[in-house]
Amino acid sequence: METETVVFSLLLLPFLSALVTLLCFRKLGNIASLLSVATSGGILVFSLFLIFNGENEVFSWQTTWLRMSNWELGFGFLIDAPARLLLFVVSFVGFLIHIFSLGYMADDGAKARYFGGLSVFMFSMIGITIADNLIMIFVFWELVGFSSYLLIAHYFTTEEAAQASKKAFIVNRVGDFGFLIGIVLTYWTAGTVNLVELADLVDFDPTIVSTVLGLALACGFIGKSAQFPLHIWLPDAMAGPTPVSALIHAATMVAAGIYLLVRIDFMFTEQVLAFFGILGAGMGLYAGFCALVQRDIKKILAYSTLSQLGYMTAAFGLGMPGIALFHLMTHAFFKALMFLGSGSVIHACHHEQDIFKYGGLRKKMPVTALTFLVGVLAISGVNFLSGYFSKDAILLTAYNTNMPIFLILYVGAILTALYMFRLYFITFEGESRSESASSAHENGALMTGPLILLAILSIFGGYHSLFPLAIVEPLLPDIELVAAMPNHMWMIVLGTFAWVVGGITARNLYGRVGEADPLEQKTPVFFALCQSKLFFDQIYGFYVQRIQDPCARFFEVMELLFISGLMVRGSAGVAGLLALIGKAFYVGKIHSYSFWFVAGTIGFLAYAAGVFGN
Amino acid sequence: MTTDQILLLGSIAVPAFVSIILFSGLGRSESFVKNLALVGFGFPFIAGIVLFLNFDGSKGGYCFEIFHPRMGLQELKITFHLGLNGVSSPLFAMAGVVGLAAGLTAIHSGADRLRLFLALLLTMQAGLMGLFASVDLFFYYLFHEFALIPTFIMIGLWGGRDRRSIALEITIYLTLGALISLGGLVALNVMVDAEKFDFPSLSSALSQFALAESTQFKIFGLLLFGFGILVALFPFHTWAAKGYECAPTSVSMLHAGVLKKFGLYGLIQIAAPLLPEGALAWSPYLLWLALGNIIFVGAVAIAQKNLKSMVGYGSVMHMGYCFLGIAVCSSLGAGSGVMLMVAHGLSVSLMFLLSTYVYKRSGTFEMDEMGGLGTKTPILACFFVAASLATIGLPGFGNFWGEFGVFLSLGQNPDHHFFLYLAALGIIISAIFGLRAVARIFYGGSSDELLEHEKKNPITDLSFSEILPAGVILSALLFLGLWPRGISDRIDQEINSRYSQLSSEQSMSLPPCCLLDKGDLENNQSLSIPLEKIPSSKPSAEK
Amino acid sequence: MEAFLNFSNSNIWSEIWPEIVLAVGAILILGIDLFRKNGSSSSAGILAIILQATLLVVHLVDYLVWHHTFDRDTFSGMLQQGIQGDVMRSFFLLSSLLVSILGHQYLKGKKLRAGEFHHLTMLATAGLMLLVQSNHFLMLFVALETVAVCFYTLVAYNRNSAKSLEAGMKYLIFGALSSSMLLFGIVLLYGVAANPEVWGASYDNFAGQDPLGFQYLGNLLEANPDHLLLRAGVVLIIAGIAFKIGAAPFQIWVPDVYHGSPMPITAFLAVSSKAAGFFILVNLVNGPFLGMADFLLPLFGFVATFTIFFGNLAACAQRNLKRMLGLSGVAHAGYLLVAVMASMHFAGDSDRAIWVLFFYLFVYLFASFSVFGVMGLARLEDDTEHEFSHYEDLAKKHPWMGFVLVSGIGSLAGIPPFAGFVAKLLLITVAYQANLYFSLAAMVIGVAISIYYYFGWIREITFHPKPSFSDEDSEKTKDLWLQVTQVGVFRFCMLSLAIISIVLGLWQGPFGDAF
Amino acid sequence: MESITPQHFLFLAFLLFGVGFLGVVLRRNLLLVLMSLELMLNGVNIALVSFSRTSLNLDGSLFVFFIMTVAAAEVAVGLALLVALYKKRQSVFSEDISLLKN
Amino acid sequence: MNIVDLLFYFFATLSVGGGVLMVASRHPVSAAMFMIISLVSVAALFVLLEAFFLAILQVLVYGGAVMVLFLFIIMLLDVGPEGGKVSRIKMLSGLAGCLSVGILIILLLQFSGIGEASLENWQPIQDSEEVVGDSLIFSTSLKNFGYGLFTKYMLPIQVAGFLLLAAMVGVIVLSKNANMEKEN
Repeated sequence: METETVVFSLLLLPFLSALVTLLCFRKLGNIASLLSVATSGGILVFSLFLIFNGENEVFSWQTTWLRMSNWELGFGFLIDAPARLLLFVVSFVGFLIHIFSLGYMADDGAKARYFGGLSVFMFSMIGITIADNLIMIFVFWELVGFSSYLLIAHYFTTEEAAQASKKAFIVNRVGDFGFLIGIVLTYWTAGTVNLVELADLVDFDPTIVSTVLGLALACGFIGKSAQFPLHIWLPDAMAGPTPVSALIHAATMVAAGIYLLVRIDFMFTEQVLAFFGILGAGMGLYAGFCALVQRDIKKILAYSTLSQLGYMTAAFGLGMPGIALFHLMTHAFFKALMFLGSGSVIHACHHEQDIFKYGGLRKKMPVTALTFLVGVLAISGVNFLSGYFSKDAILLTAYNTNMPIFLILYVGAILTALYMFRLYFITFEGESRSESASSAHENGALMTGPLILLAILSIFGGYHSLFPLAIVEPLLPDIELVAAMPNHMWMIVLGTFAWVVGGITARNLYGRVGEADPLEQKTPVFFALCQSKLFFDQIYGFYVQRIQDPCARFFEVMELLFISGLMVRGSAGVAGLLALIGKAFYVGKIHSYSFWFVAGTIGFLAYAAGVFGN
Repeated sequence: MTTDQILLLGSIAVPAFVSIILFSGLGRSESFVKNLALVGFGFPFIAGIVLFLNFDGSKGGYCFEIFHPRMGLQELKITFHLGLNGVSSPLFAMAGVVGLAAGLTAIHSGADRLRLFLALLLTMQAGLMGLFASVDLFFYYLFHEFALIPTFIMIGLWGGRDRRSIALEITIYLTLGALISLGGLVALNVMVDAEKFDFPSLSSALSQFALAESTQFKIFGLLLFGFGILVALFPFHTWAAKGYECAPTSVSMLHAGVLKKFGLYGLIQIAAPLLPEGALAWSPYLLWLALGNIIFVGAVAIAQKNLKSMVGYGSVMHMGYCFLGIAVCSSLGAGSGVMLMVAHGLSVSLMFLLSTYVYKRSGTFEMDEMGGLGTKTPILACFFVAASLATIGLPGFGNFWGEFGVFLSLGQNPDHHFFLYLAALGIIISAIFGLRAVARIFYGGSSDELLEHEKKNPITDLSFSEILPAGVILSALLFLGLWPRGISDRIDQEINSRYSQLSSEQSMSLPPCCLLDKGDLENNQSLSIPLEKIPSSKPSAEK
Repeated sequence: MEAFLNFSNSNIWSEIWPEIVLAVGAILILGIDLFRKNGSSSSAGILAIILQATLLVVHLVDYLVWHHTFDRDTFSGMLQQGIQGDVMRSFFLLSSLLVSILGHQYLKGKKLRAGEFHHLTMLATAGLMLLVQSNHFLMLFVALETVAVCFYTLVAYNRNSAKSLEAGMKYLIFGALSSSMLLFGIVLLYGVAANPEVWGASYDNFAGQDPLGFQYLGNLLEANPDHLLLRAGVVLIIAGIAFKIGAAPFQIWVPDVYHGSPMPITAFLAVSSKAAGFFILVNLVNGPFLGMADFLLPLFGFVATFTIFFGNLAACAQRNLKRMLGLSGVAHAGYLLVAVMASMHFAGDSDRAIWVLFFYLFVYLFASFSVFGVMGLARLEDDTEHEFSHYEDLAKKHPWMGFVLVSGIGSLAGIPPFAGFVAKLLLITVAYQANLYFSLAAMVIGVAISIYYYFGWIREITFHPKPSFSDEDSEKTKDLWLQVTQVGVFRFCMLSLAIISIVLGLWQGPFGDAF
Repeated sequence: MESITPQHFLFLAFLLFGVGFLGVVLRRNLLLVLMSLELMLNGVNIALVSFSRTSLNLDGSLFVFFIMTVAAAEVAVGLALLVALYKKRQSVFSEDISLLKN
Repeated sequence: MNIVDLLFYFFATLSVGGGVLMVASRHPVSAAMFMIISLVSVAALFVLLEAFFLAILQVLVYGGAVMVLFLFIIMLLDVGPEGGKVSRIKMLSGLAGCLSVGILIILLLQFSGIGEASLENWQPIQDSEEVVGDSLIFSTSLKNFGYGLFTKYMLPIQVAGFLLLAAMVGVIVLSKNANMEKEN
């Protein structure tokens, strides 16, 4: 098989699936869901073919998509090492989540729309992965945003989902605004947006890159990966179905921001990288505090995602893109696992999402509880689980290169353990605190199967040598760098200390809780501060309600008053007034009319006499 | 005469002829009228598509030319000259597509005095096809007027609230615009000593005796403001939203979608290439005005609560991008402007069509009185979401390429970067009002008013006759979005030759990669000259 | 005696045969009318129509087929004849034919005597024809006054109506006032021309010249463009003509007189009288006054601008349609003045602008007669009080009337398919060529304003007055309109006017390349 | 005629013309307005005759002949109109004859 | 100052004075009388200018025909003096009229001072001279007058005939009894 045929099939398969679903199976949800799952299976097959067929070589293929004046845009593919990694993550996790969705969405009324949306997502995500130029990435970037919009709005009859979907799209657009400008500036400074050519060009003339350019390009990443200050959309996006959260808002799409950074890492100057370091570390800490006080199981996971994305960003900022990708991969496993676990819980508890309404689920849902615990341990960095390797690599790098960032990240690590164990204890331990929790029971194999698979990956995913070389190739250089760093032992101690402290504190605090949050009772001020999320939602609300909408109304008033009013109506009014004056001359009396003749004659004669200066 | 020429002439003559038949009152039965009208709208559609596909731009210039020197005022060197070139053929096809959709909508609209309505609409269609097919500038203007005047009558007869006063206001406003642009065209006619009053003759005459810069400045100014009023350039845009809100759907579709492109077409195809120095001199002012369209009108669109006026303001807002494309005075900007014109014509007419569908179901255009329609009318919701996203420039729809190209062209000149930053804000603004509308109409729960309305009028999803026009337009939009080369190659060929004068002045700011051979990059060791020393005058076009 | 013979030989009466036929015909009609004491006077009308139609055809054949196109002086310099004069002659013949047709319809409705009406119309037309050919101020004055005296009576022809009489009175007083101004102007020119030395004008070769003839005065003015007395004479003459064409500030009489006159006479005034005024003006400014072009242009510019704005703005506020048409006619006079200015600018190649003026006048003729013709069909209590509301939904009730009326209004407004658009286009072109940018701008704004009232009228005619969903009681209002279906000739004429308006808009034929 | 120059006559003509104009403007009685118009024409006549005399050119004098004819005709029509109007309106004052107005 | 000058000033004063009084007089009959005075003095001025034929015509046409016609009509209509009290508005408009016409007259008079006429002596009339070409020589004799009218001004004189015809027809139209027409 020709490689480009495979690539095209890979790209078009989900697109066609979505199209067919839209056109034919709108009312036939079951067929649509099966089609979609089959599609994701197909994607997995094609992806694996691509990963293993290429003999670790870079595959690229190109055709002209658009030619306008001196701007020529290629439609092309670039399948190199990072692309293979992401392709694996996307297709594998995607496949599992498709299967999970079969169970989770079994009795949903709009299955066709849901699975169609998933197919659109797969299409655009694969597009980002294999695109070979920035404009193409931007195209799929926007399409990913669109599918995210579509899936968040799945339960569009609820006000929450309607608002959340809108918010997600618009906030992403704000990021894209910068990204777009970045692309335009890149084009006019470098003359190309093709990644390979760009890399060569930067290599040849490093003065092309500049801080401003880097920051502009980074805007796209900030929006999509929900980094400060555009992080507000992600928690709200949890209004969508849980598998969607797992796939899009945890494992793949938000990680695409990191992937973008990795793809264009040659475009960033030292300053930009430093900025990323601080940005990521801050995000890790901030999201940790926010997660600590959430009651909604999905929101906790969402903030945890934010925090882990912060780690990846920090890793990238510290100059270790491989490590960032590594964490991306492991995070995809355990975060998808936990989201799916939470989905399983939610599904079992009749869409109850408040963790304080759960309790004691371990006995009722043993598989879910166990796999969830694996996820918790992995993310907390328990030794020799997948999260341990990637996270400790980040911490070690920070420890050796940048102490302040390390300190922030380390506090974040303790917090991670704390809130993850909090989630586990409140949900699965103790007594059932509500009707729905007490009547919960384990879900079917369609849902537990992916959980188990992901749990296994979460345990062993950190051993990069277990993976085929074709997948983990991009990680190796940086992993070797980290392996060569000093202070390994010290880091093991510190890491262990972090998760142990977090776990024990959580056990003490949350081991036996009622309907109320014990932290709120003990330190109300701290709790309130965390709950406020540093007032970002309020600031955005304030912006929309007090700045944007009044501004729009102000412009509308200006339009009515000055343009439509003063300019148009005003000139019409002046004309009307003059018309009335003109009309008023017609009084019908001969002697008043004769004044016109006198005046005219005087005027003419005066003109002849040169009174007007001719 | 070849088949293609017959198609070209027929696309004007058939609707005109059908409209005369309808005016004259032949044939009583309603089905006869409807079928005849369908023929009248179908022929331009087919002609548009066929000619679009048959168009061969490799020779450059005009194809399918029909020339008749004795028709027209000899005195003013006016001749009857039809033909299509790379810029007009996509627009011509677009006019056919939108015309068919508008025609289908009108045929099924159930308006009273349907015969008259269809006759007027067909007159408009004939004018629109003629407009883009004219090579002669006078006939270009004349056809525009043929399309414009039925608009006033149709707004006056079948419009919504305040139709009489709005019809009057629009008429005066647009007549002023048309007169000013006529003044500009006359100035061109008088000042240029050309053999004929069409673009090729004018440009060959100008290439020998160029006009003085001050003259160019004046004439371009006349054309700019005349056309600007017709295209709703800020601050002359107030008629647009008001008029579209009031006009019957098919009229809004044809006017906002196609007729409004008249002015932009004139600026891109005629004014800027013929008066390059004038265009350059006006460019700074035009940039600001276009920004006014994008930011100011965009903000006004956010504040709208009425769906149709929101769509109206939105369409005005997007016109700003086309103006930006013109203002940058480069072939990239102009070409992207044309692409955006085509896509915008399709998307905005789709939006008007869909908002009327919404109105039919909800009985109101007030967005606060809707909500939750998505569960009741999923197909409509699907179309509406697609149309909104197309309007706000989502990739996959044609609008994206146009907008992106305009942004790209703004990046070319560092002086324009400021405008790039502000203009790009438009993608956020349009997302805000577009998605807000979707959320208000289709998401959430139904409002009390809607429930009340539903009791009397049960809400049904789109019927086949409603899907058909929307589907035609949407598929055209998708075609543009997925395969932009389909039109960009034609536009590019034509625009590049037209804008050669303008772009030669700007080759200085070409990016380094365009100045380098790709081969040099690969073995960059052999390249010893520093970048700065590469002569900047090396043209980029010779690829 | 020899000199007498010389003079007599130069008086080739056959050169003015159309005028003679008209005058003799007028007397004939009067005579027939005298002998038919109480019979219906329609025979006079029919005779007049046939006579004028025949005359028009013969005249057209005469100058189009036999090509008397060279310019020649006749009647010892009283007249100058040529192609332009011939075109204007056919213009006046056509116009008076249409007045007779309209008048025929009108007089039957009003039960007024027809003989005198047609007599006066034909005399006035003969006078107008001589007027535009005159090459001598005395001839000009006498012809002008003949026309004026005919018009005084015609305006007041409906003597049962106080309004008509009042209009006649106003027209008479202002007409006399303006003609005395014109006269004074002529006298001042004569005074200087007859004896330049006395008045300090430099011209030596004046012996044997005719001091009232255009040629001599042209030379004199060219030699003395700064002479104050001459300037005073020129502006007074222009003031007198400005009255005729209704140019500001001598426009004030227009709406009142239009308002009170019988409908056919309103049309006659609007078309023929104005056209004659313009033709004289063009003749003067391109003949004797050409030397003063630099002096006159600013004055004309001001007058044109003022006229355009006054006419259009005042027309906006009118509810009475006859008054509105009068004021819009004022505005048209302003546009035409721009053409006159353009013709002065071309100095030497003024024909272009003059032909544009002709075309405009012809278009104006067709349009005005369409409008006034249909208006004359309204069966109102008081036929001077036409209001917008009387025209509600006319197009639906009587499609052909609506069509004729809309084509007329459209042509006046300058909407494309109609000839008015081409006329305005040509006007804009010549104005641009003559660099009259300021007047051009005024014209454009004026046209835009004029859309307000023209379109307002069209709106009444075509747009259904009530919202389409509640159309009851449209039959309640009484139909004001005569059923003129049986009057085939009238309907035919009206429809052909409308069709000519459209055809001229699309194909200008000889006008397109005649110049 | 030694010290009387053509200017004197012109001066007189202007005065008469002006006085006539004054009558047209001031008087409300239409009869008097008509008379004033005659006065204006008389002013013109004086100027004409004096011009004719100073230049020894007969055209001016002939012109006077025509002016008189026209004046007589105008007066005849004007008075007939006035009488007809008087029958309708019972007045010859201009403020009473103002049906035609806005 | 010789007698001719004196006569000129006398008649000039009389004609202008008559005019002013005519305009100012309240009763139409007295106005007509003043008018006659003015017209006759104009005739006298014609005599001074040696245009005897025109002087006679002036008296016949104006004094004889026109003014008699006026008087007839005044009597027929029995028009009284202009009505009643002078309101403030009338005063104001009268004042404005006087003012504006005053300006007009002043402006006009300015023109009469133009050129500094160089004519010292009035050229004598040469009655005997033959008519040559298009230019007619000023003459006191009727012969030249008639000659001019019937050669050069043949066409205008015919037109003037039609003008009188039109006026006649007009007067007939306007003064016919309205009711009679109705019967027809």
